[in-house]
Amino acid sequence: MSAYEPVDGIDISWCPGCGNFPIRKSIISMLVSLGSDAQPRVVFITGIGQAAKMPHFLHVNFFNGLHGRALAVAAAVKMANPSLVVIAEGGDGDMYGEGGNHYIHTIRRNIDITHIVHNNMIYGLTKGQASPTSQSGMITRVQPHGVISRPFNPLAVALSLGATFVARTFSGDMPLTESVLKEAVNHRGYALVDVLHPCVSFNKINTSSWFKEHTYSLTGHDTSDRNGAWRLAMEEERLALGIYYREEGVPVFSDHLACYQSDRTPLFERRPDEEKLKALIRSFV
Amino acid sequence: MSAYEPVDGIDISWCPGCGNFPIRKSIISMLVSLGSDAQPRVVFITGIGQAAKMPHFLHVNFFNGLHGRALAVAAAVKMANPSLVVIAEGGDGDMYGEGGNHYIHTIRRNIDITHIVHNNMIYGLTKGQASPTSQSGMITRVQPHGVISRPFNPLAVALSLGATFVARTFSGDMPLTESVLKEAVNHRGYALVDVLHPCVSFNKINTSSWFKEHTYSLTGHDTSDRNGAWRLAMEEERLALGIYYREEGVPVFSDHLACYQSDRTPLFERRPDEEKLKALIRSFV
Amino acid sequence: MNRPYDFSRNEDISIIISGAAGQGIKTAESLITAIIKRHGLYCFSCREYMSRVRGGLNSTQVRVSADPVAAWRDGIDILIPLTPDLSRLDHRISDTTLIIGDPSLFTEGRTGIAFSFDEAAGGDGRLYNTAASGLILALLHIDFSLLSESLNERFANKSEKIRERNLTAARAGYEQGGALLRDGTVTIALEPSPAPRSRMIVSGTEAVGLGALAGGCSFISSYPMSPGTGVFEFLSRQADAFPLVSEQAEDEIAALNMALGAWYAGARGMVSTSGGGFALMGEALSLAGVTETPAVIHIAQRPGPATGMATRTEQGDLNLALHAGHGDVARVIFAPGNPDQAFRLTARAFSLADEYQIPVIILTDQYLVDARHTIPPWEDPLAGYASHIVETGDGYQRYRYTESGISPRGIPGFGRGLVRVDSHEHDENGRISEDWRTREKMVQKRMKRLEQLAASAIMPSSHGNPEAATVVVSWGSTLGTALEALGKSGAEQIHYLHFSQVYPLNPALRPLLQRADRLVVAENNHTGQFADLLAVTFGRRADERLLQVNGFPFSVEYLTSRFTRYRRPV
Amino acid sequence: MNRPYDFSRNEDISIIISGAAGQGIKTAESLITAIIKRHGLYCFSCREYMSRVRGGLNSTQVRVSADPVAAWRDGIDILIPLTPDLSRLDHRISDTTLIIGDPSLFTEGRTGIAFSFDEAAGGDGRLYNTAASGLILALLHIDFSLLSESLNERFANKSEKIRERNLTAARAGYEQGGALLRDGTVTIALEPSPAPRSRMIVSGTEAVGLGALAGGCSFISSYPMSPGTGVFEFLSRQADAFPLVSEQAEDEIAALNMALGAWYAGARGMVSTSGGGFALMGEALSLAGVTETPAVIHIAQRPGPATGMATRTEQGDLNLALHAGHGDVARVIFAPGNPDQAFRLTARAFSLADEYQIPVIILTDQYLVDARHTIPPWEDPLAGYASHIVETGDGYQRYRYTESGISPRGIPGFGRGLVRVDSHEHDENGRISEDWRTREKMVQKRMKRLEQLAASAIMPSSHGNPEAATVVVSWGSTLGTALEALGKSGAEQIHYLHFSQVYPLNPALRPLLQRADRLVVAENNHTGQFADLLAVTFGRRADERLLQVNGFPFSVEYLTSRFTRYRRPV
Ligand SMILES: Cc1ncc(C[n+]2csc(CCOP(=O)(O)OP(=O)(O)O)c2C)c(N)n1
Ligand SMILES: Cc1ncc(C[n+]2csc(CCOP(=O)(O)OP(=O)(O)O)c2C)c(N)n1
Ligand code: SF4
Ligand code: SF4
Ligand SMILES: [Mg+2]
Ligand SMILES: [Mg+2]
Repeated sequence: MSAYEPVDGIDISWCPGCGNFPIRKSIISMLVSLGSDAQPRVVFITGIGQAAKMPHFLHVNFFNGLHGRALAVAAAVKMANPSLVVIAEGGDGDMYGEGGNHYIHTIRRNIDITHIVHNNMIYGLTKGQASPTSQSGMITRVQPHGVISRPFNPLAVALSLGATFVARTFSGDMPLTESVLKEAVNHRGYALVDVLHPCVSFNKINTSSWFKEHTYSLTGHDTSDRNGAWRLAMEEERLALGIYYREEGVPVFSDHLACYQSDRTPLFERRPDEEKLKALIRSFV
Repeated sequence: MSAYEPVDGIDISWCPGCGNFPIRKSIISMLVSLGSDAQPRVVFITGIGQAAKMPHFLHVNFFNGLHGRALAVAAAVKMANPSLVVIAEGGDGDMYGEGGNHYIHTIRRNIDITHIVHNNMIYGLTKGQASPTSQSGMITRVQPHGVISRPFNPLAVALSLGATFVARTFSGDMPLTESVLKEAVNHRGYALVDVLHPCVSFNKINTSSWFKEHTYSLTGHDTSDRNGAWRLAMEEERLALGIYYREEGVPVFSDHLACYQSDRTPLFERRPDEEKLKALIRSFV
Repeated sequence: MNRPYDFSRNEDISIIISGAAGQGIKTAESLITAIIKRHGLYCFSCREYMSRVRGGLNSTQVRVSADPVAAWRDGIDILIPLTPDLSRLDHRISDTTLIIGDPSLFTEGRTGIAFSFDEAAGGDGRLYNTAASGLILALLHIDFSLLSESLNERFANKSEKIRERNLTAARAGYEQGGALLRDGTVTIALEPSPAPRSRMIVSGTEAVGLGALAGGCSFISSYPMSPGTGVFEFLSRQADAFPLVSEQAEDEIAALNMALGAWYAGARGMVSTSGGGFALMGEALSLAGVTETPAVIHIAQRPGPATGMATRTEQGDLNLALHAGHGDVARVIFAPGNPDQAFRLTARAFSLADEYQIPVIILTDQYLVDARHTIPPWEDPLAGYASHIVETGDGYQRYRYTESGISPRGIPGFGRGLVRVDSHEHDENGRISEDWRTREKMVQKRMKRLEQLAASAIMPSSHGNPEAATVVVSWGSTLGTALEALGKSGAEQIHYLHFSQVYPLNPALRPLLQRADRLVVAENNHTGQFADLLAVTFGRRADERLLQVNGFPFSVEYLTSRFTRYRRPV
Repeated sequence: MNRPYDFSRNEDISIIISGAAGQGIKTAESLITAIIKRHGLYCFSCREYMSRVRGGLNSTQVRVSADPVAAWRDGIDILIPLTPDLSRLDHRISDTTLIIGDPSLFTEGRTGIAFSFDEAAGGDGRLYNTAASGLILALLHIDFSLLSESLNERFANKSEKIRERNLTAARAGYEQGGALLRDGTVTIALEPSPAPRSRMIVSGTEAVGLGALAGGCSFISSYPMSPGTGVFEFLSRQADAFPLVSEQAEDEIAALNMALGAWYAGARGMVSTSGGGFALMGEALSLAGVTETPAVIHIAQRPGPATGMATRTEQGDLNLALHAGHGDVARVIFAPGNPDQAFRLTARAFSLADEYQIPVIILTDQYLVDARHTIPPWEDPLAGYASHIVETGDGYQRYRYTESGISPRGIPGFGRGLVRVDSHEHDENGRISEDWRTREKMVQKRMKRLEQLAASAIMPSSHGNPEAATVVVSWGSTLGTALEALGKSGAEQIHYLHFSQVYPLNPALRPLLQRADRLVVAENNHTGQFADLLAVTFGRRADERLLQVNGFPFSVEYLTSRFTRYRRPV
């Protein structure tokens, strides 16, 4: 058992057969690849939902906050201490619904975090209402006449906002998920990994076999072609799996922050500068 | 003076020389094109900001609500009474910043409203902080070391989410603005018109002449080509003006609503059905 | 033969079915309560469950009686554990509790009757609940035909095979139950009567939903949040039969802003949420205040702060409901005590909101929304319905000064006038104003209606002895439990007041409180929020606060033991 | 010759400069107050302005005195209207007001001295303010060299031409002012002294910002909202000199969630907003509560509801600050009375937040943040600084039960332990818990610290006669005005208490309030929110509430006239 798995017997509260289990395994494998030395620096920031419970089932630092708000917290954690490995994780409702505004603006910041979204196209924890990625026409308890809105397209939006790492995987394809997650966590900059997965309890349309039939793995795709990536993201018949787009070497948020220009020490190790403060006060005399 | 202009002397509180004045004229011309018969059915829903004060300077129905929330109100107004002509209007901070989540989800609804965003790339009313569309590096009172985030790309996002009418104009080009607004208000479905305009008081970079130098009018562009439109929207050097994309005939939100399937009467003219209610209550016995 | 379990002198039987999420406890609850009622007995049921979709340990209580029963009991007479796990129930099991299930549970002095759900269900885990239902109904002397009919109805759309398997499991349970009665192991003697048969079984959720329809609700926008989601789901299902738009908002902020937009356009909008969702609606509530736009807000409370306990109960959001929003906002807060009040007050919420142009909040909680009561059906549900929208003429002024502070409310598209609604301080025309005299007048105008609202506020219902030295006060979902405890502790020494309207409070209340030698306030929160409200309104501080914050409602046992102490003079 | 205006017996001169937004009134204010202080007089200044960038009618008050002065006066001694429009000032002009400006204003019994700003400014509208500054400083007998030095400093980076034109306009104004003194039209006799020269001139905004730095603030995330934006701008400007991250959030919800993230990672985060922005932060405040994460929240109040009056003042958000968030959240609320308190309390807010792991709210208002006071500089600003973060070891438990309820706070990346922070009800390890006993213990744990916080709460400052039958209470920005009114109305009959900490309240207060024969609470809101808090906390209801909601602060005149009535026995 790896350092990233809880030692005490943890009762994982997901439904048997849920796609969250293989995602968890893939995440552990990603974490193991960071080495156990990294452990004290690895921080999960999550919202609320089935997906967002993930860090409770790992052996990691975590801040399990509010539904929809993980990205705001994650961004600040990274700003306050750029040496942390920050992973924001949650469901499609969490991240693209309640958290939609943070989604679009966190991408704009190009903050160096890994963003894992469990996309089961449904609200799981609240028992089966439409999520932003639910397909039009889907019948749910709140949409008994079918979902009206068009599904949210997280990848196309991320590409539109200049994201430098945009990927999609499927929980059932663990080797792909693992490898994409590892690339994402090593990417310097905001990295989106949208992980499709079945919700066996509530999503009776997008089942495991539906995903198998409606996805394909990217091969020979030029990951430096943003427009090509966008066209892929806009495909509706079948969803491509893999890395859609990546761009290395773009400065990240903390590269621009004045307080880190000459000194990379995290904020918690610093004290206010007494002399400067006194001088500032004196400037009001 | 048209029916859409206030009869009493209104003190327009914008700064002299502001781009909001020509936008107002273009809007009046758009309204006039609807005919004065339409007036009681025309409703402006706005947020807070300089742009959002617009309906106070017109002779129209309005709901001038909260900063960032106009789209949510507008969507509901249209749902409650599809026979109204609903125009949501506000600034770039209002609509893309505080209101970002409503922006992305209102587009998904394809609700039949016209969305006019005054994009001056700055927060005007609060005296000059960065807006989501401010250019990177811009110095402001809150960003004394320059804006870090990449600018928000409203058009590319709208296109990514399947918007059926996406346009951009410039306040200084009134003929274009008028014609685009008229097309937008006649479009059946969600229509975005992002109107670039100078803020003479706070945006010293994106001035009127900057806009003239950095924009060009679209000619010969195929407005049915979503991908082409997206590529245009992603251009950074110069901003194209005109209609980027349009698609007619896509069902709008209210087409799907059960309560309007056999009866288009607005909700305010309907009464709960007593017999059905009694039957429903009896079903619990 | 097993030890005899004699429940023949019980006024009611408290049956608990427990098991993991996904084992269909809720289905069993709705199945058997409907049948018990058809048989001619009253029942009350309520669930307590974990925030997960599968696994864990949940339970439902079904109290059955020949008389109306409407409260949560800690005590368990018959416990039916579908999984052999009593960890979350241990403190409620006593030596009179009959456990029917896996014999491995009969330890630590616990006794019971061995029963294999697996066997009865033919090895099919999905049928344990049906077998349990058969067992319970047999013990209650209910004819099997009632059960088989119900099952056939429920599974009408399913395959023959599914129907059959359910019937078989039900019969297996039923037969074992019957055997226990016949051999005298268990004795139960509840006399059925015709009265319950013409009653409804209704949950708090359904009552709020039906009340909304009776109030003319034509618009609901919400964001799912337990335990408020049920009302949203209920109304969404009615969107074809009634003129009703239901829309899942992208977040709670949008939800309330949408509801305001709907009212502005002449519809009657509502939102349903819980405390955490409502915490995001404060600014929009404030908007309703300044724009004088009506709104109906259902808050089904759960324990906070933040995510807290998503599926548990508490009355901890009263202060938030009272003070949410910045600036002064007139509002009304109802807190129904049971499904009947929930129906009436929700309907009334729409009338009041419309008439006074204010937000009206309905404060329930998980306990109330999930509990199911046996109550008479509502006759003439639209009796209170009226609309106050006016047709506008030229020169219409949305905020015209009037005696009452309430200006006639027009809507766009109905009449020749323009309807200008504004979130800034504004003049009578709805134009932004920075004139300080206008400001003062407008604040007065908006707040003046509170006087009228207070003067006509619903008085608390009064029980026990109106002369008693001890006055016990409670509000909202605590009603049934407090009433039962009152009966059990001897009502002579207590004057009990139940508040179903918690704000504003009627000034006529003052003498009622003032005359108390001992004022006790019982509520499901940590600080005594309603006790505080009484103190600030009437200057009378509670002498004692009965508080509880463990995620459960008050039990009849707890309140009875407390009330019993008030037999002693103050 | 004009009518003689003799101000020689005035203790202070109240000068008002009025004009349209964009005419540089604020610049004139900061220019002349700095010079007046350098000259050796005290001053107090404050603006009132419309919510627009250009046009409209704004004004700034500069009170000048040989003694410290710290309050808003309605009365105007000298009025300098840069535009001939007095519409918004008419009620403040009396027959002793000297108007210097366009003679068209000398109607309706008003008199004054004709002065053409346009002429003095050489026809350049941007220089009216400089000309007015020259005029005012001349009337105050201040040497022109102080003005020319200041102008040269201010325009050091501008072209020679700009500097010259400013100096010319200043001189033109100065000479006319001097002439009025020389020919005896105006008499002013304020004696300068050295004391003011070593003082600072600081606004509430600057004081909060400096206090934040003294409290070790290393992170600010906010969304612009008047009048809270100033602090955000102030701290953003310090982000290179101090270890400080400043980020404009996409909305207020993000702002507070970011601040919590920053504290979680070991920084000291703050947000600055107004009531409407704070109304969106309730859920995040609740998150701070359940996760025991510190936070510092500055709310600069303005009149609500909703957009209300964006640039005006009110004390209407106390109730919201007290009750925001769902569930029980321990918090502290400071309400500084002036910039000096604003500095000290903001610094203290960071220490308290860190030590007690709670959100601390600083409640100011437009009046306080915009007002500029002449006060001694703060020595030893970091004296109160301490950090309570611990290095974690293996098996670290974020929520370990302790006597005080406060667990040692670790942060990720400092020590070998893991820091698990959770928004659900949780156990000592930060794991989700649905155990009801854990729930009860955790609620106790989180709320217990309120006792300690109350016991150590800052007592109100006490003024006037501690034996007086009338006790007058006020809080926050009303301090200076109340003190001046107290002095003017005769302090013998009043015991005045000013609260700079409004929550929790120190239990030691009870006798102070109880002994009052007449308890008067003065506050800038509609209902008397602090009076309510006193009633609910101590059971002592105010006998009289002095309230005002017109967008202006209390004036010295108003409070003086009210206080004067308390000379009569109760
Ligand atoms: C402010 C707020 N609104 C609503 C909720 C209720 N809620 C909890 S989880 C959830 C949605 C879960 O869906 P998703 O994010 O897709 O996660 P999943 O369970 O499907 O993994 C909602 C609406 C909440 N906790 N907080
Ligand atoms: C909830 C809330 N947050 C902040 C504000 C303050 N505010 C008013 S207008 C505005 C931004 C204005 O910028 P923009 O929307 O671009 O409009 P402009 O003035 O540039 O036309 C802000 C932040 C507010 N009114 N409400
Ligand atoms: S509800 Fe769906 S997503 Fe949640 S654990 Fe169960 S199967 Fe997985
Ligand atoms: S501040 Fe800018 S946007 Fe606002 S009115 Fe003035 S010039 Fe126009
Ligand atoms: Mg989901
Ligand atoms: Mg703008």
